[in-house]
Amino acid sequence: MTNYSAFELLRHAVSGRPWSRAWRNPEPKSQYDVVIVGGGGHGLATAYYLAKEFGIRNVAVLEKSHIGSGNAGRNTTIILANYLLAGSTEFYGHSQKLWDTLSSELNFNVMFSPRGQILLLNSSEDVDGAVRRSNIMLRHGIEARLLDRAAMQKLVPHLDYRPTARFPIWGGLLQPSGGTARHDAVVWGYARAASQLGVDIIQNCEVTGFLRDGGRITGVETTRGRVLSKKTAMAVAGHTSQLGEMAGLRLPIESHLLQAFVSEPLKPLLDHVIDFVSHGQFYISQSDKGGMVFGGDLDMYNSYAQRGNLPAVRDVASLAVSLMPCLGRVRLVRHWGGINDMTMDGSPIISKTPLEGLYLSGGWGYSGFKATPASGWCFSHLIARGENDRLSAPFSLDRFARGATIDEAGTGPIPRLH
Amino acid sequence: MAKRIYPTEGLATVSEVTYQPSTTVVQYHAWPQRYVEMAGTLAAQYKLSTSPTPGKAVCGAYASLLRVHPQRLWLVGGDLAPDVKPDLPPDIGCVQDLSHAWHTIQVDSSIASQLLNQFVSVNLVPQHFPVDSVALTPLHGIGVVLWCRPGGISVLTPRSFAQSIWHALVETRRRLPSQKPL
Amino acid sequence: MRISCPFCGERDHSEFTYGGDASVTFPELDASLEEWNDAVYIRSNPKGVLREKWQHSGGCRIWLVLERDTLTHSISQVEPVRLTISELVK
Amino acid sequence: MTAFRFEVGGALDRDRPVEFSFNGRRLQGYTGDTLASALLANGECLVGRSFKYHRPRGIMSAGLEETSALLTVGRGASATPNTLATTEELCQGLEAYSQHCWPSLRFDIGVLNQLFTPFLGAGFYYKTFMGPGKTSRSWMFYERFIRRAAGLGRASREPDPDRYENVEGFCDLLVVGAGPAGLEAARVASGAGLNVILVERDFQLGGNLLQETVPIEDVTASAWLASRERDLRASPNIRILTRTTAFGIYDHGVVGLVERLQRSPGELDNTARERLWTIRAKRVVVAAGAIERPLIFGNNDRPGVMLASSMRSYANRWAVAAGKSAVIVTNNDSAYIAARDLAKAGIFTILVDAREKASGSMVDAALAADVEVRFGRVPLRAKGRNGVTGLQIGDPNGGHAEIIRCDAIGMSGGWSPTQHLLSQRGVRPVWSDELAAFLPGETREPIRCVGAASGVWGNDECRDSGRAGGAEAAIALGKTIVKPGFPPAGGWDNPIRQHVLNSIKGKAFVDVQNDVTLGDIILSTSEGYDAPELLKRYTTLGMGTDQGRTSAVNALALIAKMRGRQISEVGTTTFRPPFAPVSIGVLAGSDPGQRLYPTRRSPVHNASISQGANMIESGFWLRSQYFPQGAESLEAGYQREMRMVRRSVGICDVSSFGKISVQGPDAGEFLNRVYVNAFKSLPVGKARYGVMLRDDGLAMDDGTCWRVGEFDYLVTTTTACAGKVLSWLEELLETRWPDLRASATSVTEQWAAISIAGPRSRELLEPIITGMKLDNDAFPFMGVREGKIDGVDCRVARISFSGELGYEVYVPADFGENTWNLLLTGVKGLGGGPYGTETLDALAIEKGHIVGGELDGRSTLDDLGLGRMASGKKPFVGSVMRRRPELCNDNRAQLVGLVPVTDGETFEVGSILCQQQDLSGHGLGWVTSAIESPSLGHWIGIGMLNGGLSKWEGRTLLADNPIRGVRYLVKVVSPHFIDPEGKRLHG
Repeated sequence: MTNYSAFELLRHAVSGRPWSRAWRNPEPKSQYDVVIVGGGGHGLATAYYLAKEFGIRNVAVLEKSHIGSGNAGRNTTIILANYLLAGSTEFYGHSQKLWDTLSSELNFNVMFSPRGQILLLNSSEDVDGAVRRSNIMLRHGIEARLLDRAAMQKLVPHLDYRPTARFPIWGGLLQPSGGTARHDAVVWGYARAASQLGVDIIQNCEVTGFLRDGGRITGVETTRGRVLSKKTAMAVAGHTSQLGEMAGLRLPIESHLLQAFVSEPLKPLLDHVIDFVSHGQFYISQSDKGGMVFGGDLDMYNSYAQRGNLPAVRDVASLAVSLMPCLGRVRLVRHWGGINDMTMDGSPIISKTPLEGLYLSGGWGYSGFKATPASGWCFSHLIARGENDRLSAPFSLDRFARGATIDEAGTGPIPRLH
Repeated sequence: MAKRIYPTEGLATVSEVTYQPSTTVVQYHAWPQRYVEMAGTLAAQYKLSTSPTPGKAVCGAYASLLRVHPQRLWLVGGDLAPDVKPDLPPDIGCVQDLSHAWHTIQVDSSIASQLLNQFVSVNLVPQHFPVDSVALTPLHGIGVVLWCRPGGISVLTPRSFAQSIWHALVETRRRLPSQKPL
Repeated sequence: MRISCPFCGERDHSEFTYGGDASVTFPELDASLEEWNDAVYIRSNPKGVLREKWQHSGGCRIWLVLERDTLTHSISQVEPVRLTISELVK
Repeated sequence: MTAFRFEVGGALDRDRPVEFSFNGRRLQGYTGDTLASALLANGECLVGRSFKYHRPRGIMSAGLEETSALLTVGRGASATPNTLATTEELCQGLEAYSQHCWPSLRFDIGVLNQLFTPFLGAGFYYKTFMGPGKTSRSWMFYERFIRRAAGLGRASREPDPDRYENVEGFCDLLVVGAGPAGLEAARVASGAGLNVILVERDFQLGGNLLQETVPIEDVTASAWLASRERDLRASPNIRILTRTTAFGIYDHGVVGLVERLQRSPGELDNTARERLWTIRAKRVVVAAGAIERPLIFGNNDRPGVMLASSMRSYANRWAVAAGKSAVIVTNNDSAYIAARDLAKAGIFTILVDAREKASGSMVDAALAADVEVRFGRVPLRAKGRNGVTGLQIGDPNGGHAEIIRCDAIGMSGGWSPTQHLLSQRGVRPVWSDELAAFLPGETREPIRCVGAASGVWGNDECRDSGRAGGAEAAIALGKTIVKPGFPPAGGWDNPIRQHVLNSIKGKAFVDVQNDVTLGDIILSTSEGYDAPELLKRYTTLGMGTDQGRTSAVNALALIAKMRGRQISEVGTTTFRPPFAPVSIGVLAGSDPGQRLYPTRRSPVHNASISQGANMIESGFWLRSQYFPQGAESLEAGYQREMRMVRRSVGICDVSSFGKISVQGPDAGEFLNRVYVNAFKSLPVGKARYGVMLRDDGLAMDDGTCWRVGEFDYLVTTTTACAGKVLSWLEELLETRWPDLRASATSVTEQWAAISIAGPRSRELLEPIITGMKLDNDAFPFMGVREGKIDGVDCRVARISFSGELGYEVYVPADFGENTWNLLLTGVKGLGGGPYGTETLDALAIEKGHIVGGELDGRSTLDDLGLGRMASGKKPFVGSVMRRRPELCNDNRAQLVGLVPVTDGETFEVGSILCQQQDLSGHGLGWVTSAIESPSLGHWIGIGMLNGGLSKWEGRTLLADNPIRGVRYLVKVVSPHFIDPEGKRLHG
């Protein structure tokens, strides 16, 4: 695998030599130390850190379609670490740090752009909440600045500051290190780096069942034959319940439909990521190619359809225009849906399972993309050592029975409300 | 005696959008097994030919019965005779006065379906929503009761939302000429 | 999506509020912690036909139970949850 | 090379010229022109610059599939970037500007990019821009330039001045597309009695009939069209919508349409710009035609290179010649019709057919029109830069190369049926080798593709197909009608020849808008990005405004060839809504803020405003925050109002609190199960403070519950949770305990509610209320009585969250204003006055009540200091789950009072409570409420603290507020700051 750099680009351009494959495309072996089910960002990151940090290289990532075909390629690419509760703050704070050096770590430009993420504040209660949230962030080494209305008007002049605005802007909580990245590049970057370290990435290989020896999982049945493994890891996001069912797992997860939208490509219009959570939800940023990428609430019912319905489209458009009136004439070019695996408290699960040798990473809700590096980091530690590290310990599967739920939204055991 | 002040008093309007002060809205709720019995007694008590089926209203001399829920009937109309205190035996059901909670905005039949179908996703054209039809559906996300009357469609709206809905209907009516009728 | 409320007729799904998996039976208030933990937290979350609850919160406000395919969104067998009012909706 | 207008012909109204401007130059077109046809008529062939290489670009098509002619129309706040010139109807005073070029269209500095072409292959940016250094700082430097270079048009930052409308529509059959197939489907279906809506994107009906020169059913195409339009417009049950695009089909026949409203310049501000139709259709017929595919050859993106059928449209419909001499290159029969029409219009036309031979009526028609036909030849490279000067052709292996001089090139690489709307429903299209096209797949959805959208090419067959589609819909909806058969797909005399590309010279474009070349696709597949979805994302093919309309099939053919597989095995990228770009404004509709969250007003709203209240919004209610005197600040205001209440008496509008009437014989049992404390035993005429838990045992909401009759309770909730609690009670009654005879009805709107607090409350009410005695024995704390105010029934409860003697007075809502004014005169006479929500909360904080910040959905009863309220005798919702181990851990965050250690200091809500040296991590808790307390003369606060009073009472902690850069020492005290024993309440 040749190194990526401007020099290599020059050499290939001059010599006309073709570039080799970014990741190897081997036939699946019959036996691995670790099999990871799911070739999205989380599965590939886990494989990479297993090989890089723990030297475990006899690893296979099994993907039923092509890598990045699930939620990894369907999200709105936002990265932030303004979580409030113990467990979440530390985990997403660590992920934020990993993002900053990810391109050089993987030798693949994932275009991580810390352009600043702003949480809009639309009432005095919102300001009070932002004081607490920003204090927690600062006390965890995550940069934060509280902007008042005048500072917001200078920073993002084309939000709606008119007296007739439906959601008056009282201020904003700015996380300067928050921003966006190119989601596909994260998948390809981890795949290439993992493949270089010996990890086999097997596409078009769907897992159809688990191999068991009493209470122990010993491998998987796939559409390309049987694969034995000492340890098996699940990282299939929206399909966590389906895979879990094959192993007889009973999980606190519902898969909901989350739509995302992109506009026609425009010259620079918005330099920050804007988040609005006061009434319903709306988030928007501009991709480097110029499209406005935005999204909102779930479609509020269980679904695997990956295509949304008109009322949710209209609600997101209504919030977009109410908050940033100039978006009225900008045209939507494409809208699609992902399968949002939301747990009963809205926080993820990185955990052993009642079955020996089977490990679960799932329930990522709205936070999957931003968690990719830390998820791979912690899940690889759990698989390699058989124990959660400090960062992922709070996200155990048994937290619900123990009453140690981590409910950022405070809306209780209703997945669609998180 | 204090004077009732209605939520849309003094607001600018257009000819086709008017406020209908209906002074009585009383909800009769029956336990599942006792609904049919209640419906019969109420129809007789208010001298109506029959009690309304789902999505229908039955009009009488001064008061009408609207079917707004499988177990509920709404008595809507003018002033009740002072001695008449709506009540139901507890083993049949319960009564709740909502006369101040629901206020009626009427949209003239000339533009009723064209105007209201900019807000409401129930087909209100006359052949699908004839006189004495009743539909419960959201308008701007608020549950309202639509009731087709000879003069137009009445929109029963919760009191606190009345001014917002009134404003939306009046403003939209002003821009209607740009449209061909449905 | 379009859901046909037995009382009000066919309406957009945005008039309804999702009530979640109807196959979950909530135990008696003083049942065991395990029974309550299962009812509150564990979901089958099928990719296929799911029996689920909706409330017609924007209309007549009754609670419905129906079967919907979570992949194709085809809906069937819509009826009130409270069986005793099944006759009253006709 | 210049395009020009023929003297005569075209579906134009030459008596009504239209003035417009392009890049500031004044030009003229006619009514019936599109912006594109008018530009060509004025010889404007160069209209833009390409996305990456800034190559000169012209007009490539005559419809939605346009990739290059994207212009900004309008100026300032009304500027609309990336407008397709080919679909923009020309109107008086239209201002068009080219995009993405600086300083001008002809002299664009972006051309320099072409010097770096070898570096700018697909995905180059993934391989560089990573250094120097390890962090993202370097990418942030490069990104600024890349973002400025990317994007096409520039959107205005001013608010959109236009308005939009929304209509909810219903019909039996929706027909998409008013070409021959669509018109016939609508005619047959409406004739059979169906209620039909016919939708056409163009501003004229007819589809490809508009450029048809041969007669139809023995009359000219335009005559046939005019008679059909007359019949349809006369039929009562059909509605025709032109300038309307069906952008998406959703579940169960819900279809989204956007109608572009015609506005004369004078009427701009009164009429809406666009209107969204949300149609519920029982069945849909898609008659959206087919899109011609380009061929791939060197410089196939030059201005003057156009789809063959588009060149024909410009000639026949808009009387515009793309050039004086044209070369048509094709691999199928359809291009012969175009060649015939161009030749008959006087353009010297040569047709180059990749196939060895072709015969049949279409070929004969071209030959009869003196078209010179060359067989067995393929295009290798177009010559010329800002326009076309010639075309190099050769045999499929690149031999026999020769250059034909011409100033326009028409290309036809086959046709793709427009069945996006069907495949939006997840119906996989099926590849037909014989037609070299993806045809609509079988489906149970009530959607049928007809005409060219189903791969039927001939005009007559299209009409038959439309009739069959209309009849099928009528029969499916119960009408009796004879159903003609669907004609088979196809209709050419000679098979189409698959695309062969082994001798291309120069830069050949597969996706013209995103500058994706043949080389990019070869590079992408060699690097492993060989699945259609991976190739699309790596090269950005098909991610432009045309969404791969002209590039997707060609790209799939290339992938299949490179992987040695059949196209059908390679699969296809998924078609997503919208079918065509849709403005976000029209989806938002008119007054989007109120549409989503309408404002709610209390019965006392007008009176509050006339009292000069400062109104704020909470839970969409407009509520009076405080009643400023002069320029009084909020802090000074609420402290004055607090002193007033503590000293004499104050009145406050609390109508927005949730009020739910729970009635019936089992109402008591029901409330016993819902509240943590007992309510079945609550005597009539008494109220009790209660807390409801969620299923998981955590606190949901609190409030008082009054028993007003044997079978009649009134449950009150916080403003924020009113809707949630009502739905919760209804869910429990109907889905868990259906046999309970109880009913829940919202009565929030029925009652105006006024809270009265202060030692002189009784003095205020005595002269005003009749029918009840107010002394302590007759009306004790938490009592509920009924009486009259000014002749109006009222309900009074002796409830107080302020710690003072207090009452809540309920009157029917329409009498709210009258009652408020009566109380106002009374209260002013006693040295009191009105107070707002800020004071209401502050009074409760002084008393140690939970106000809002504490009820955050994560706290248990014990956390809130209310553990003793939970009944031990009866189970209630959450009574089991609240026993889970971590919820009973005594180190959880619990309610405490806080006071500054140093006099005169304050601390802010949101400060983190921690040990003095522990300045990182989550600390021990946080401040939830804080005010200046007039009663105590210093700052006080409420907080949630791990371990609570039992662990920290009397001890000093730090209130760390790093976001404000301040830290204060605080002492932990009991939250009941004043009158802990409650003497005033019971006085």
